[in-house]
Formats: sequence, structure tokens, C-alpha cells
Amino acid sequence: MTPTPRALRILEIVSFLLFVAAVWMVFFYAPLEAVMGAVQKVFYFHVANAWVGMLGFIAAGVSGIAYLRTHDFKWDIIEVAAVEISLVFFFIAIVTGSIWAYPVWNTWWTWDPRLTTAAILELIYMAYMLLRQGIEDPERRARFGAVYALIGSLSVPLTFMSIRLFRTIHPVVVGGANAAAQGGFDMTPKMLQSMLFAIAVFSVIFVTLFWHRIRIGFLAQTVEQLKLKLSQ
Amino acid sequence: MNKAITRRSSSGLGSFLRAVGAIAWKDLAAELRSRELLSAMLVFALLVILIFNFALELDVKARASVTSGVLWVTFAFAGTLGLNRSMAVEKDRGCLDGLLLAPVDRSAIYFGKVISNLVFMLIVEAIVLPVYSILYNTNLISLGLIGVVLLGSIGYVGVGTLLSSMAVQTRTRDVLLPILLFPVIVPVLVAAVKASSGFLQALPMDEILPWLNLLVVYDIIFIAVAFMVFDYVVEE
Amino acid sequence: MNKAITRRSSSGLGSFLRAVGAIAWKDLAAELRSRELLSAMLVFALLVILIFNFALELDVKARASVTSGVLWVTFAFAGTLGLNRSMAVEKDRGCLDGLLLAPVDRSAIYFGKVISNLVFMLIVEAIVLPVYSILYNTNLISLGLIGVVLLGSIGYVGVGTLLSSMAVQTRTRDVLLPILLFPVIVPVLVAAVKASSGFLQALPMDEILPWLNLLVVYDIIFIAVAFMVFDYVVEE
Amino acid sequence: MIEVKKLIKRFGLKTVLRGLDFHVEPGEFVALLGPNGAGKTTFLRILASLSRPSLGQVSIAGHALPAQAAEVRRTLGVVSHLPLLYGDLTAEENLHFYGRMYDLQNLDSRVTDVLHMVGLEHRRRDLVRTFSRGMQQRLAIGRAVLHDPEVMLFDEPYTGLDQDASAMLDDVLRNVAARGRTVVMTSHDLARAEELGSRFDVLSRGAIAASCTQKELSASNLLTFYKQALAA
Amino acid sequence: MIEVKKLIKRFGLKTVLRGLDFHVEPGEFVALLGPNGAGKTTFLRILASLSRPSLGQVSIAGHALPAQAAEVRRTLGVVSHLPLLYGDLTAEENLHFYGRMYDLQNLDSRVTDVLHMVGLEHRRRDLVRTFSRGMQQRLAIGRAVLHDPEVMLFDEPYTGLDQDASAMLDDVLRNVAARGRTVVMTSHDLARAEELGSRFDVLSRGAIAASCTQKELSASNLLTFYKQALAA
Ligand code: HEM
Ligand SMILES: Nc1ncnc2c1ncn2[C@@H]1O[C@H](COP(=O)(O)OP(=O)(O)OP(=O)(O)O)[C@@H](O)[C@H]1O
Ligand SMILES: Nc1ncnc2c1ncn2[C@@H]1O[C@H](COP(=O)(O)OP(=O)(O)OP(=O)(O)O)[C@@H](O)[C@H]1O
Ligand SMILES: [Mg+2]
Ligand SMILES: [Mg+2]
Repeated sequence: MTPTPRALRILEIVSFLLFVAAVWMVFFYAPLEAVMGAVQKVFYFHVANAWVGMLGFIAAGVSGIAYLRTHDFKWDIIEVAAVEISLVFFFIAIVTGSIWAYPVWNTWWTWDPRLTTAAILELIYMAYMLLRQGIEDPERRARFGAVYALIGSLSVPLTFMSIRLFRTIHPVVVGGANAAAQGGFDMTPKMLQSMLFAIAVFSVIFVTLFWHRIRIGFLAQTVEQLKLKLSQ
Repeated sequence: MNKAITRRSSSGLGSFLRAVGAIAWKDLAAELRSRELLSAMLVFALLVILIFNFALELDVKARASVTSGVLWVTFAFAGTLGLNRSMAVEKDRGCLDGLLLAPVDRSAIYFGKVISNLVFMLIVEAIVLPVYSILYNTNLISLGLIGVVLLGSIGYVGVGTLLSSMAVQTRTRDVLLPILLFPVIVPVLVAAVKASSGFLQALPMDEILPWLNLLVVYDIIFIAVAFMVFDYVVEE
Repeated sequence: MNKAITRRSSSGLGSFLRAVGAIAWKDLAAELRSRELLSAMLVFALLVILIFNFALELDVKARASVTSGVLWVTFAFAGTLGLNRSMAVEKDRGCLDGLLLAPVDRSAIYFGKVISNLVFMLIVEAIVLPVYSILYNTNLISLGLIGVVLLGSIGYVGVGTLLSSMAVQTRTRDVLLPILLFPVIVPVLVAAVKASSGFLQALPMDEILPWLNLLVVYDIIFIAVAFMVFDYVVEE
Repeated sequence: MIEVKKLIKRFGLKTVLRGLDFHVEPGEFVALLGPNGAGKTTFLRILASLSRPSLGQVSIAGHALPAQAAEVRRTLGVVSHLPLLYGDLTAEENLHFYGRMYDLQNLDSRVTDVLHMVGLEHRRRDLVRTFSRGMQQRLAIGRAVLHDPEVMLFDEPYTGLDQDASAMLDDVLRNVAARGRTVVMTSHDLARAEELGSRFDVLSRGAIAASCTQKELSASNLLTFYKQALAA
Repeated sequence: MIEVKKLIKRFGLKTVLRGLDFHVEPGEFVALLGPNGAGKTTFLRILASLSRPSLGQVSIAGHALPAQAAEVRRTLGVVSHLPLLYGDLTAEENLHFYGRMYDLQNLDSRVTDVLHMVGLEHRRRDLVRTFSRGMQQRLAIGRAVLHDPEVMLFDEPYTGLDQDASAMLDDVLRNVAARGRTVVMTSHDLARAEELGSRFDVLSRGAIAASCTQKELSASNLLTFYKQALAA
């Protein structure tokens, strides 16, 4: 088996350190939010996870296109990796969200466009998994997967925009405020810095995991090929 | 070929149960291998919940009253998905004929299918309920409610299995089932909804009881009728 | 056999349109004879409305606010019924292979199916709307609303046709379509619901317009993408 | 063994079987011949209790159809145009399932024997969905003889079988005939029918146009007999 | 006309075609023989552009598959295990539909000719759903030759055909062969194959085990050749 490349090793360490730094920044650098207090700290992880997750879904869509153009299985592997990891990230965003929601809106969940669109986005990629599971021929699985990843990524923008289009209780802090929002707040420069930093850090973490998952994908492929050799 | 092939010459009941078991087993075995149907039903159930709330944008207080309604509609839709599939499997390579050729009582076929369908349905419900409790932050996991879900599902599957085996023999099989099933199943759904919301709002038992009774009565009637008419349905 | 069989040696576009026509025609002809699908979709649509109605115990004012939501969910469900069926027909005696063997551009197959699906959908909607208006005596028949319905249906069928031709080639074909379709169609549904209720509540045009734009944008994007990737879906 | 009187079968307005009379002694091997659309399959489906007569009496092994279908079914083994197999189960599982439905004892050894007989041992653990046409037909035959039925109704059983499988089926049929089983088999392959059959009935326009036994035939050959029957 | 090099087809881990080489001159009539599960249908489906090769080159009439499938399709007429007909349309409507797909002129007369040829004139207005197996097969053959294709890929076309229909098909095939069309036909009926074929290829374990022309054969007979090929 090919050993973990050095770059990846380094990346692992870096992302760990960055994560610690981010945590520190969130808790000690960024000021305490006046109204909500400590809970608001969730915000940094919440947003970071959500954004990174959504970026991942977009990435999956792109690699879907790449696969359809080239019919090169490497893109299929990348696509699956992107979807799987983003599923996790986005799920964390939803969970942290509801952790935040409980004290602020005193409910774990409410039927609000932003929340619903988020949940639906998650479901799109569960459907993606089901689709792949239902197909045996790997070539066709890759093709259909790519097509669906592409279609799915089309509704990411709406999910992102929803808090900016609908009247919702879910706050906006970047790009225009939201009248009906509850628990909104104006970011102090330090908050903004921390948020951007957190997003950067989670992006790095995402890349690390992504890389690992892709390697696993390729290893799995080689295993398949070895099995094939044996079966003949 | 020359080796003697002996049939068990055991009690009717014994072989009846063996047949029921064999049929249920086959469905479960196939599903256990692929797990397709279950995961599909699950995702679909969640989708229905979301779409409902989205399309209706119900405000919170309005919702409290309709929780159980939405819940049961969800089960109903997810259920048809399961029923449709489990009968489509029978029609695929003419298997239904294979079943009908077997020297087993028709009711064995019926109960076999009922069992496998019921298992699928209950598994889905077992997963949807907790998710649902979070989404609607009301705790749905109470003994009473579980009882209602059980009763409701039995009635639903009892009729559903009958009607799906009718639908599958028509040319429009892929569309007919819900049309046949929904109108018939309304009494069960109503009773189930009422009983559930009774438990959710922690009404006194004597207000819930009538609905429970209704539910039980309908279950018995439906199963009994289905059991009796199934022969005519599957015979061509 | 010895008589010469000549092919039309006409423009690519001409034969393209003829192919599209032939495919749409075949579906419509079959349906015109049996009228099964349409009546099924209709009954189902009405059922969904009723089920909603009772599950949610909508009181008049509550209903007014959710009318458009109920309508679109109804259309969505009835639509999947239609899409599923119209693709199942292709899979039945291996017809899909027959289509793929034909020397026509894949997009001709796509548009042919889109047309027939759209026709079915619109017919159903054309009947459901007045019925609904009568049931809940609110007049739904306004030019604006009809426009929205048209736009919404186009987007829905555009993606639906693509996804149904994917679903039909998987093992779980009878369950997969709604799961694939509903989540991705949400943008269209949302925009449609908002726009419709805008017209129903006679909001000023500038409040409706953004939703109409969103609807148009998604229609264009979806059709364009579906059109571009359809080859990959049907190419074996 | 089989007793059919004035059998009439209608599909809507179209009458497919027009007062068909048919009688088979135990141990007879009837080759049911006839052009496409003559009504062979329709007739066999009625004998198999899969379809109801519109008019007329049908009885098998002394039990009337459709009234006493239950008794009739234990005595039947059927091969139809469809394999009647579950695509999502393996070859083995399919036979096991049907074995249980017929309530057979020491099933495992029996299944193994049958799989060996139809030459699918090496594929016993593969899903029937992935079988080639001939392999599915082989398994369908195995399914039909699994419980060693009294009466066998085979509708074009040689469809899609290769040389070996055909030879296998020849043996099976000779063997069962030798053991005094009753067989009704449709086929368009007159040569094969002539080899196997002890009696030849020609079904034409929904009635038995002509019938003769192996001995009566021995003078002329089956093809001419068949042609005359249809010409008449 | 047909050029296949090192064709490999896998389903998951199972390799069905193992480096198959196949070459057909224009006007040749190749009878493709082989036991059940040899890979005949899989191979024909690849030639028909209905299934993708896992590896290897395939080209028909100078066009490579799957790249130039569009060009290839105009030249093909296919009979597969399934009739590829719409059950809810009449015989006539089915042929009309396919005629339009192939963009044929004076379609009505052509459809009438074909229906006459396959002996279904009297049923032209009946739904295919209600056809017997043999009648569906007849129509499937009609569908395949409707546009008088250059290359015909027939997979067990005699399945379910009665005497007349088989004779009809014999004529059709002789006729097209005489008009210099290329035919690849699979069959388990060696006698018939021997009559019609100008060349005989035996497919076994995913490769062409042996091949010989009509002339080379004339000394011995096909059955022995077939047996030897498999024994080898
Ligand atoms: C389960 C509940 C929640 C979900 C599913 C959720 C989902 C999301 C998603 C997907 C994003 C990223 C998309 C975007 O930035 O527009 C986001 C951002 C955000 N969330 Fe939430 N959220 C939840 C609860 C909350 C709560 C309770 C609060 C605070 C009261 C909150 C505050 C924010 C803020 C401030 C942002 C950044 C918005 C911006 O981009 O300006 N979220 N949330
Ligand atoms: N469901 C149906 N509705 C209407 N007509 C039918 C139906 N099923 C069969 N038929 C008609 O009954 C006649 C006999 O059909 P059947 O399948 O019994 O013929 P067959 O003898 O088996 O022919 P083959 O040798 O081709 O199998 C045919 O003309 C067919 O069109
Ligand atoms: N989808 C699939 N998945 C896995 N294996 C398959 C699949 N389709 C076919 N096979 C396998 O490929 C092999 C060849 O199948 P194919 O249908 O080409 O055989 P064939 O030569 O046509 O046999 P027959 O004469 O019975 O028609 C078989 O062993 C079959 O099990
Ligand atoms: Mg027949
Ligand atoms: Mg084959």
C-alpha cells in the first residue's frame, strides 16, 4: 500500500493546530455577544460548517461535470468523496444550529424556510447515495451519480439565498439584515475576523479529510482490480 | 430424480405456518441483502414531512394541532411506496403465478405478505418517530402512541396488502394502488390521528378510548374481510 | 421486401422534429385509447387534496393562506404518478432499448417525453383548478395563476422527465423517482407557491415579480441542464 | 388424468377456445401442437388453474377446476413462458423457497440434486436477475420438477436451451414418462415432439383439430400429419 | 463490416467477454453458436450499442462504438430476447412509430408489406399486449427489418415461432443474405443454423473458440464441429 504522502501528514498537523487556534480565537479573542452570551460562540462553527459543506456540494457538482466530460473514474471517486464529507459537515451545521436554536428560539427546530431548505439540501445528497446504491454497473453508477450531483448542486444557491429572500427568523449577518430574524446581531470587527478565520480553518480541515477520502477511494479501486485479477 | 421426494405429511396448520414463514422470509431475505426499500421509504417519509411543512408554512400553534395528522399522512404515503414495491417484485418474472401454483392456502400468501409489509412499515415508523419528535419538539415516544402506531399500521397493511395485490394484476398497476387504498383507509387514519393527538395532548383516557376502540374494530373488520376476499382477488 | 425502402433525406431539423412528434404522439395515442393515466392522476390529485384537508383540519382562514401550498403539493404528487407511469411503459417490453436503437438524437427522445408528460400534467391541472375553486369556493382561475401553473409545470416536467428516465434504469425504479425528484424540485415549488399565493392574495406585482423571475430562471436552468445531460442518462 | 369437456375461453369479445374437448390417460405424454395464437398457452394456463374457463368442465386427477383448484395444484408441475423466479434471490434460494411452499422434506439434498440436474451448481449463489435467458429457463425447469409432480404442463420448455440443456430435458422427460407421470407439452419443434410424445394433438382455431398416438403415426411422419390437420 | 478487437465486458467482478476478436465481411451470414451463458446476448448488445464495452475496440461499417453510435444505429436491425414493442399500441401503430423513428417514406405501404410478410395482417388493429408469444416474436422481426437495415443482429429469432413463421423467417434471411446484407444470428438450433449460415462461430467462455465457413464445414457436419469446439 502507498504510504500517506508527506504533504498530507503535514496538512493533518496544520489543520489540527489551526483548529486549536480557531477554538482559542472564538473563545478568547472574539468578544462575548451582548444578548445571547456564550451560546453565540456556536455561531463560528455553525457558519463555517455550513459554508464549507455547501462548497463541498458545489465541488461535487463540478467533478460531476468533469466526469461526464472525461468519463474518467477518478472524477467519480472525487465526487463521492466530496458528497460524503459535505454530508457530514452540513449535518454538523444543522446540529450546531439546533443547539443554538434551543436557547435562542427555545426550540430545537422550527419550520422556517432556511431550516427547511437546509434539511432538504441534506436530503438531496442522501437521495444521491440511494441512487448509487440502486445501480450495479459501476460505469452507469458513475454517470447517473454525476448527473444527479450536478442537478443537486443547482439548489445550493437557493439554500444559501433563502435567508435573504424569505422572511425568516433565521438571522443574516453577511449581506443585508433580516427584519423578522430573531437572535441576529451586528458583528464587531473581531467577530468578523474570527468568523472568517473559522471558515478558513474549516476549509483546511475539509481539504484534509477530502484528501484522505479520495485516497481511500483510489485504494478501494485498486482492491477491486486486484480482486478482478484473482477472479480470473 | 430417482431418490424418493417425500412431502411432510404434517398437520394442516403446521404447513400453513411454514408457508407463511417461507413467503415472509423470502421478502425479508431479499431486502436484507439490498436494504433498498427500507432506506427509500425512510428518505421519502422525511421528504413528505418537509414538503408538507414547507408548502403549508403553518405557524407554530396551528401546527401543534396537526402534528399527528401530518405524521399519519407521512406513514400513509411511505406505506404505499413499500406496498407497491413488494407486489411489483411478485409480478416481475411471473412470480405471482408461481405463488398461486403452490398448493398452499391463499390466506397463507396473504398473511405472508402482510407480515413482511408490516415489518417494513414498523421499521420505518420506528425511525421516523424519534426524528419527528425532534423536528416538532414534542416527545412522541410514549407507550400509548406506540400502541396507536401499531394498531394503525396493522389496519393499513391489512387492507393495503389486499389492494396492492389487486392493483398489481391490473395494467395500471404503478398508479392504481394509492387510488384504491387511500379512500378505503380513511376510517383507520382518522381514528389513528384522533387517538395519537389525544395521547400527544395528554387528554384523559376516556376521551381517547373511543378512538382506540374504533381503531381495533376497523383492524379486525379489515383483516377479516381482506382474509376472506383475498382468494377472489388473486384467482384470475 | 424487394420494393425499395427510401429514407427521407431531409434537413436534420425536420427529422428531429418528426422524431419528437412521433414519440409524443405514441404516448398520447396510447393514453387517448385507455385514458387510464389521466383519470388515475385526477383521482389521485383530488384524494391528496382531501387527505390534506382532513389531516390538517384546515379552517377557512387557515386554508386561504395555504391554498397555493396544497395545490402545488398536489400537483407534485400527481405529477410523479404520471412520470413514473410514462417511463414504466418504456421499460415494459424493452421498448427503451427500441428507442435507443433508433437513429435519432437523444434530445429528441427527451423532448418527446417532456411534451407528452407536460400535456398530461396540464390537463390534470386544468381540471383540478376549477374543482378546487368550487370545493373551497375561492376563484383560482386568473390569468396570473395560469401563467404560474404553466411555468411551474414546465420546470417540474423538465427535471422530472430526466430523473424518471434515470430512475427507471435502476433496480428500485418503482420507489426512486419521488426521492430523486422532490428535493431538487423544491426551488421551483417554492417559487411557484409564493407566486401563486401572491396572485391569490392580489399582492402588488412588484412583490410577485421576484418569485416569477426565480421561477423562470430555474425553468431555464433545469431545462438547459436536463437537455445537456440527457444523453449521458440514456446512453448505455 | 385430465378431462376437459366443451371448454370455452373468451377474452372480452374474442373467443380463443371454442368448445375444446381433451382427454388424457395417466402416463400419457401428449405433445400439444399448433400455430401461433392457436390457444395453447391459454389452454395450459386453464389446466394450471391460473385462468378460469368461461364455460365447460375441466378436471384433473378427478378434481374439478376451478372449484377444487387446491387439490389439483399439489399434482401439478408447470413451465410457462415466464420463468416464475425471483430475480432478487439466488438460484438456490428460489428452489428452497418453492420447496418450502410444496412442503418438501430433506430439502437441501433435493435442491442440490435439481441444481446438479439442470447444470447450475456452479451458479447456485448468483442472483437469478443476472442469469442468461437459457440459465433462467433451466432453473424454471428445475423449479417445475422440484416436487416430482404427477402431472406436468410444459409450455415450450425447450425455449432458449442449448444442446446440453436440451439433452438434459430430454432425459428428464423420458425419465418421468417412464415413471408413469402424465405430461402435456407444447412445442413448435416437431422433430423433438415426435421423439418424446406418446400422443400428438393439434390445436387449431381454439379446438383440437386432430389427434393421433405414436403407433398410429409410425407409418407417416409428424410433419405431414400436422400439415394435414391444419389443412383440414 | 464488423470489426471487434480484444473486447472485454465485465459485470462487477465477473468477466463475461474475455478479449474477444471478431471480424465480419459485408454480406457474410454469421451463425453465432455457444452454450447458455457463453456471452452471446452480451456480445450482441454491445454490437447494437445498447451496452458499453469495458475494454477493446468495436467498429461497425467503419464507425467506432460507443463513440459514433449515432451513425452505427442507422445501419442496424435488431431482434433481442425482448420484443421491444409497446403493449398498449396496436401492431400497426408499433410499426408506424418505428417507421417514423427511422424516418421512412411511403410508410403505410411499407407497414402493410411487413405485416403481410410476418402474417399478422388480420391482427393489425389488435393491441400487442394481447398477442401470443409467437405473434409478438413475429412482429419483433417485422420491426427489425422494417427499414431494411445493412446489418442485422438477431438473437435467437426463431424463439416461439411456429412452422409457417419459421419458414417465413428462413425466406427473409435467405432474401437479405442474397441482397448482400450482413447478418449475425445466435441460435441453439444447429440444423437451422447450418442451412442458413455462411460462417459458424462458436462462442465459449467469453471468446470465439472456433470458426469455420460453410465450405470448410461441408465435409463434416455442424454438430460435430460444435462439440469439438467446446471440447477444445
Ligand atoms: C437547525 C437550525 C439551523 C439551521 C439548519 C441553520 C442553517 C444555516 C445554514 C445552512 C447557514 C449557512 C448559509 C448562509 O450563511 O446563508 C447558516 C448560517 C447562519 N446561521 Fe444558521 N441555522 C440554524 C440555526 C441558527 C440559529 C438558531 C442561529 C442564531 C439565532 C443561526 C444563525 C446563523 C447565522 C448568523 C448565519 C450566518 C448567516 C449569514 O451568512 O449572514 N442559525 N445557518
Ligand atoms: N389477454 C388477452 N386478451 C385478448 N386476447 C388474448 C389475450 N391473451 C391471449 N389472447 C389471444 O388468444 C389467442 C391464443 O393465445 P395463446 O397465447 O394461447 O396462443 P399460443 O397457442 O400460446 O401461441 P404461441 O404458440 O405463439 O405461444 C391469441 O390470438 C391471442 O391474441
Ligand atoms: N447484469 C448482469 N450481471 C452479472 N452477470 C451478468 C449480467 N448479465 C449477464 N451476466 C452473465 O453473463 C453471462 C453471459 O450472459 P448472456 O446472456 O450473454 O449469455 P448467452 O450466451 O446469451 O446465453 P443464452 O444462450 O442462455 O442466451 C452469463 O453467465 C450471465 O450470468
Ligand atoms: Mg404460447
Ligand atoms: Mg442470450
